[in-house]
Amino acid sequence: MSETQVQTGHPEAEKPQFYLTEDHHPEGSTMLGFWLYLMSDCLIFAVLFATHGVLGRNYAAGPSPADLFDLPIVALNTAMLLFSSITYGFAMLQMERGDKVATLFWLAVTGVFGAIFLGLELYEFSHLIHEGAGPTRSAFLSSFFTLVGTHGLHVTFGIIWLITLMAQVAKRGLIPENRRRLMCLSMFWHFLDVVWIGVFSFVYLMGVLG
Amino acid sequence: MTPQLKFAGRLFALLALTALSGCNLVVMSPSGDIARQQADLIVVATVLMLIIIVPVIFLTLFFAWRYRGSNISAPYDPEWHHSTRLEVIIWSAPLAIIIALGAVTWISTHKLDPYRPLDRLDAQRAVTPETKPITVEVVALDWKWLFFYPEYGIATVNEMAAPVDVPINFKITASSVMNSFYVPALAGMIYAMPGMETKLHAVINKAGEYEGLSANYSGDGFSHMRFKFHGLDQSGFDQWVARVKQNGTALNRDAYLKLEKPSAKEPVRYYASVEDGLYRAVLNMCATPGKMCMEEMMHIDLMGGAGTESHENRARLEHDNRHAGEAAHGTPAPAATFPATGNPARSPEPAEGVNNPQQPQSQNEPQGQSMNHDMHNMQGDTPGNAPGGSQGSAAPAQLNNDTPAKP
Amino acid sequence: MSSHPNAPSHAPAHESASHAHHGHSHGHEAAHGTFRSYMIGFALSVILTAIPFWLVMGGVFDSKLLTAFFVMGLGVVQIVVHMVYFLHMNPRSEGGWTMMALIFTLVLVGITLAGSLWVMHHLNTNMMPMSPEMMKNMP
Amino acid sequence: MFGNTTLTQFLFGRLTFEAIPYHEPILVVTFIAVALGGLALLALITKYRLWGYLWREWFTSVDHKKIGIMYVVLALVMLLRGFADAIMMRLQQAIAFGGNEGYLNPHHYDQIFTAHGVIMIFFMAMPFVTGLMNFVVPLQIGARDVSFPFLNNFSFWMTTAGAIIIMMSLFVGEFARTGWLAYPPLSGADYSPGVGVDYYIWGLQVAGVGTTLSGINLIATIVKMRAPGMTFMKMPVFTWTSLCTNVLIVATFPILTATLALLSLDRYAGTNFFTNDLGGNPMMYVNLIWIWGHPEVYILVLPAFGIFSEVVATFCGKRLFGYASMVYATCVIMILSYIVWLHHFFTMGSGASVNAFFGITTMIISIPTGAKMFNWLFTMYRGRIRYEVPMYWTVGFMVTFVIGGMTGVMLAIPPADFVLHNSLFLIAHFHNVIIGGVVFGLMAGIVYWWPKAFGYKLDPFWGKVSFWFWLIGFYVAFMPLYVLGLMGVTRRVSQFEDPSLQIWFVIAAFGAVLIACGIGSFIIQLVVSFLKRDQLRETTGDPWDGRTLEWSTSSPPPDYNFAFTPVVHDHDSWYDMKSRGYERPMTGFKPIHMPKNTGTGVILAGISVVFAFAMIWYIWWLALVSFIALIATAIGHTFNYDRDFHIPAETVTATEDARSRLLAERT
Repeated sequence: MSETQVQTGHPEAEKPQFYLTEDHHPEGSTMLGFWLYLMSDCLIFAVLFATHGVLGRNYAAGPSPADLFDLPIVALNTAMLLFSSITYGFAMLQMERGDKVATLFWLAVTGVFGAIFLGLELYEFSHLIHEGAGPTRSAFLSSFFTLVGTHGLHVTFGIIWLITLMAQVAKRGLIPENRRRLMCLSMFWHFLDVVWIGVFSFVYLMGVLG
Repeated sequence: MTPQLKFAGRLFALLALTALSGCNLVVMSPSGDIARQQADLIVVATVLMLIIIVPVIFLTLFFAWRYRGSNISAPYDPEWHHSTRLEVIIWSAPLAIIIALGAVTWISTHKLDPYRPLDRLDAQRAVTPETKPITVEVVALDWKWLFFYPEYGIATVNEMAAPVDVPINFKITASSVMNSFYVPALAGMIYAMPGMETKLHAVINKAGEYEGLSANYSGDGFSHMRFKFHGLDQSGFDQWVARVKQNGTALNRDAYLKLEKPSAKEPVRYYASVEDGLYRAVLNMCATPGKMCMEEMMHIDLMGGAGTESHENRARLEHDNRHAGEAAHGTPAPAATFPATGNPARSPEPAEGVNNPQQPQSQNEPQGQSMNHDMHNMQGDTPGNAPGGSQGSAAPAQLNNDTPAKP
Repeated sequence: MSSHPNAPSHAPAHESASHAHHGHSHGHEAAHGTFRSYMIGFALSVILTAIPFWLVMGGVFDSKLLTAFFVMGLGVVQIVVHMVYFLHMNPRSEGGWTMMALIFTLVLVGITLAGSLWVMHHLNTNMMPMSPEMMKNMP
Repeated sequence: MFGNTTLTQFLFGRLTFEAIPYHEPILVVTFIAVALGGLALLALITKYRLWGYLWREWFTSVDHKKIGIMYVVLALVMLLRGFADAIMMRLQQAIAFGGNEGYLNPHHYDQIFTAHGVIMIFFMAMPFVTGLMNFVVPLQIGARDVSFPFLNNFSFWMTTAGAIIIMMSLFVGEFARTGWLAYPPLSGADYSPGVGVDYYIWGLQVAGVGTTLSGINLIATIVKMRAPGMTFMKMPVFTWTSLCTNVLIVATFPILTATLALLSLDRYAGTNFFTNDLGGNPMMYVNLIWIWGHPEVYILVLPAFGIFSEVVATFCGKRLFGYASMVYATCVIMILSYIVWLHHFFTMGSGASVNAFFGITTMIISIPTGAKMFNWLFTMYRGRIRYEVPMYWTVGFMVTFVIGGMTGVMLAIPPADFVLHNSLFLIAHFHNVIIGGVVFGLMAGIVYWWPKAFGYKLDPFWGKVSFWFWLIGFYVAFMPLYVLGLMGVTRRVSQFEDPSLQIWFVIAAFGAVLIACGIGSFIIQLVVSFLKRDQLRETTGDPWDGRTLEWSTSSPPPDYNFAFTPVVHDHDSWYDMKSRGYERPMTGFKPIHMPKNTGTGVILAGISVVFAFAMIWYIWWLALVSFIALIATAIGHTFNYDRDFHIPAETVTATEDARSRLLAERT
C-alpha cells in the first residue's frame, strides 16, 4: 500500500512537528451529525414502507385504498407541504441576509402551512375512522395509519421545534448557534418533504391504482 | 513443534471420541434418508472447513509458543507487516473453501428443499411412479401435536406413525403461535405457523420409535410438546391404523375446539373418524364457528377488498382471543382484576402464552368449560370466563366450508 | 408500451437536467441555495407532483402497470429534485460525507425494501393457504 | 382491597399489589439482597459525602472518559445479573430430568432465558462495547472529546434507564416469556397479556435511543475530530472497527426501534401488523427483527476485533500485519452483514433459492473474517510476544473463535441448519463466538486500557487465573451443548424426559461454575489491584510500550486529553513519535475550550423511566405528564446557550508540570 512508501520516504533524521502549538478547532460536526440522524430516521421510514409494501394489500375482507382514499385532499395536502418547503427556503434566504424579522415571518408562514397539512391529515384520519376504517380494521389500514401517522408525528415535532426556534431567534437574534439550528430544522423539514413524496406516490397513488 | 502437533492431534481424537461414544447422536446417525443426507452434509462441511481451521489453530499455538518473548533465538522483525504473496493466500484460501462450500450449499439446498417431493427412498432406491406416498397433516396446538391421516380418515394426538420406506408428505400448520415440527431421526425441522401451511417431504428407513418435538419456543407448556414417532413396517402400520380406528373417538369441530385449548403433557389420543375438511378449516383459522376462512379473505382481498360496507367481516376475522372480553359483554365484568381496557386477558394472573380458555366459542358452548375436565387446564377459569351467551352449540350447517363463498 | 406516454416523461427529465446545470453554475453559495434555485426546485416539484396525480385521478393510461411505473419513476425524480434544490445535496458538502451517508442509507433502504418484499413474497407464496385457482387469478 | 376501583385503576393502571412477587421466595431473597446491598451502598456514599462528588464529577459529566467508564460499570453490573440467570438455567437443566421438575417452573424459567438474552446482548455487551469505544476512540484520534458531549451523557443515561426498566421487572410484575427477540404472535397482546413484553419493549426502546445517538456521536467524532494528518488509512484499527460498528448501529437500531414500535402498536392500539387477525403477518416481524439482528452481531464483535488488533500489535512489538486488508475486511463485513439476515429463519420455509442465496452470502462473510484471523496470526509471526494478560485473551480468542466460526458456517448451510436450528448446537455456536469473541475481547480491552483509565495496572496473577477459568469454563460449559445439539436437544426447554442427557447438562453446569470462578477472579483482580494500586502504579502513561495516540498522554489522561493537539505522520503514530524522537511540550500552554457538565441527561433519562413505567402499567395520566415533562425539559435545555468554558492556561500548565515531575521521578 501507499503507506509503506510514504513511510520509507521519511528521512529518519529529520524530526517533524508532532503537535500543533496553535489552538486546534476541528470543523463543526453538527450538520453531519444531524444528517446522520436523518439517515437513521430514513431507515425507520424504510421499515414502515416495507411493512406497507408487504401488508398493504391485506384488506382483511374490508375496504381497499380505492374505497377510502380521497385524492383531491391528498393533492391539497401535498400542496401545503410543498408551499411550506419553499417558504422555509425563503426563511433560510432571509437568514443568510441577516434579516431577523423577515426570517421570523417566513418561519411563521411555514408553520401555518405545516399546521394546515396536519389539520387535513387529522380530518382524513377521523373521516376514515368514522367510516369504520380505523387502524385496527385490517393490516393494510394498520400500516397505512402508522406510516402516514409517523410522518404526521414528525411534522408535529417539526412545528414544535419551529416554534421553539422562533422564540430563540426572537430572543437572541440570528446568532451562529441559532443559524445552525435553523439549518438543522431546514434539513429536517425538507427531509419530511422527501418522505412525503414516497408516501403520496407509494401509498396513495399506487394504493388507488390497486 | 512435535509436542504441539501431538497435543492437537490428541485433543482432536479425544473430541471425536467423545462425540462418537456412548451417547445417541441422533442428528448424525438418523434413520430417515433426508436426515441422513443432512448429516452427511454436516460432515462434508466440517471436513472442508477443517482443511483451514486445523492449520490456523495449529499455527496460532505454534506462533504463540515460538515467538514468545523469552525465546531470543526466534527472529524478530518489527517492521515486517506486509507481504503481497501472503495476502493473496490469506484471501484466496478461505475464498476457495467458500466457493466449494457455496456450490455444495446451492445444490444441497435445492435437493433437500423440504417443499420438494422425494425422488429417492435412500441412496439405493429411487421413488418410482408406483410409490404411493402417505400424507400427514400436522397441527401444532398449544402444547400438543395433532396429526391427521386424510387417506385413512383418522387422527391422533401426540403420537405419529408411518410405514417404513414410504414417502411421507407432511402439511404443517399451527393453531395459535409459531412452533417448529422436528423429528431429528427423520428430517430437518420446519416452522408450524397459524394460518399458514409449511410442507415437509421425508421418509423413514428403519423401524423404530423416535422422538418428535417442537423446536420453536411457544409458551408455558413448550417443554413437554413432544410426541413419539413410530416407524413401522407396512403390516405394523396397518395394525396401528386399525388400533386407532378401534380405540378412537370421533374428531368433529366441537371436539377439536376443546382439544385446541391450551394444555400440557397431553396423553396420546386416537380419533377413529375426522370431520370432513377439518384440517382445511384449522389451516384457514375458521374451525371456530362464524369465522371467515383465510382463503376466503385472501380471495376477497385479491379481488380488491369488500368495500366500506363490510363491518361484519371484522369480527369474523379476529382469530386471537383478545376480543373475548367483548364477547362476554353480557356478563358484568369484574373490573377489579381488569384494567382500563376491560380486557380480562391482560390481567397479570394468567400465564403468558396461555391461550385463555375464554375463547370466542365459549359463548356458543355454555357447557364447554365444564366438559373439558379431561384437559389439563393450566390456569383454571378466570372470573371473566363465565359463559355469557346463550346461543347454544353452533349447528354444523353454520360452519364454513373451504370453498370461497364470496366472489 | 405505447408511444405517447413517453412525451410527458421526457420533458421534465430534460428540463430537470438542464436546470440542474443552470442552478449550479449560478449558485454562488451552493450549500444554502439561492432564491432562484429554490424557485426552480419548487416549480419542478409542482410539476412532478401534478403529473402523477393527474395520471391516476384522470385515468390517463389504461394500463395500471404503466401508470404505476410512471408514478414511481416521477416520485424518484422528484426526490432527486428535492435533494438537490432543497437539501442542497452535492458531492462536496461536509467533505462528501453527507453524500456518502446518503448513498449508504439508500443502499440499505433498498436492501430492506427489496429484501423484505422478496423474502415475504416467497414466504407468502409458499405458505399462505391459497388454492391453485386463486394463485392463477392473482393480478 | 380498594374501595373505589375506577379511581384506583385511574391512578395505578393495572398495577396492583399482586404485581409484587412477594410470594416467590427466590425473588424475595434476591430483592432483600439487592435492597440491602443498595442501601449499604447508599449509606456508604452518604457517609463519605460522595453524593456531590458523584453528581458533579460523574453523573453530569460530559467527559467521554468518565462516560466510557460509567458504561463499563453498567455493563459489569448487568453481567452479574445476566450471569446469575445463566447459572439458574444451567442448574435447572442439570436437575430437571425424568419426573423431576427442577426448582423453576416454566413461568420463571421462560422469564430467565428471555432476560438472560436481553440483558447479555443489550445491557452487558452493548454498553461494554460502547464504553470502550467512548473511552478509547477520542484518545486514539487525538481529540479532546466527542463531537456532541452532552448527547454522550444523555445516551449513557438512556442506556442506563433501559437497564433500570429491565431490572424493575424483577421486582414489580414480570419479564417477558417470549425469548429474547419476542416473536409474535406469542409476544402479542393475546398470548402475552401481562406486563412482561411491555417491560421488554420499553426497556429496549429507551436504551435504543441512547444507543442510536451514541452511534451518531461517535461517527461524527471519528469523521470530524481526527488529529491533523490522521487520514483514514492512518487510523488505528480499533478506531476503524469502531467507525464500522457505529455505522452499523446508526443503520440498524432504527430498524429495531420501528419493529418494536409496530409490535407495541399491536399490543397497545390493537393494530394488526403481526397478529393472526385481520391480515396481519407474524413472519414480517421475524423478517424485520433479523434485519436488525444480524448486523447487531457484528456491532458486538467488530470492536472486539479492533481490540485484538491493538493488543496483538502492541504485545508482539510489531506493526499489525496487513493493516489495509484488515480495514477492507472490516468494511466488507459491515456491508455483508446486511444481506444475510434470512439465515436466522431458513426453517420458516422460504424457497430453496432464497435460502441458498442467504446461505451463501453468510458464508462469504467468513472470507474477510478468515483474512483477519490470518492477519493476527502473521502479526505474531516474527514478533516478540510479551505474555501480559491481554495477550492471553487474544490467543485464547484465536483458538476458540475459529471453532465458533466453523460451526457458524455449518449453520449457514440451509439443509444442515434444518437439523441444527434452535438446537443446543446453535446455542453453543453463538456462545462460542460471543464469549470466545466478544467477551474475550472486552476482557482483553479492559485489562489493556485499565492503566490508561486509572493510572495503575491490573494485577496480572488474578488476571491469568480469571483467563484460565474463563477459557476452560467456556469449553466445559459449551462443548457438551454441541454434543447435545447433535443429540437433537433444542433450546429453551425447562424439563427433559431422557435421563441419558443429564450427564451432559451436569458437565455444562460445572462449566458454568468454572466461568463463575472466572468472573469471581476478575472481581478479585479488580479489588486486589485497587488495594495494591501504589505498587501497580504506572506513571509513564505508556505501560505497554503502546503504538497509538492514547498512550502519548498521561494515565489517567487530563480532562482535556492533550495539551496540544497531536499531528500524525504515520499510522501507529505514537510508535512513530517515539521512534523519531518526540519531545513532550513543556511550555506555551493555552487555555483550552471545553464543554460544561450538565444534569439534563440524567433528568431526561429519569423522566423516561417514569414514562416507560407508566406505559407498562397503563397509568395513562402519568404517561402523559411525564411525556410532557420530557418534551418541556428537552426544549428548556435548548434555551441554555451557556454550554462551554475555558480551562485556564495556568491550570493546564500546572497539570502538565505535575506530569513532568512524575516522568522525571521515573528516570
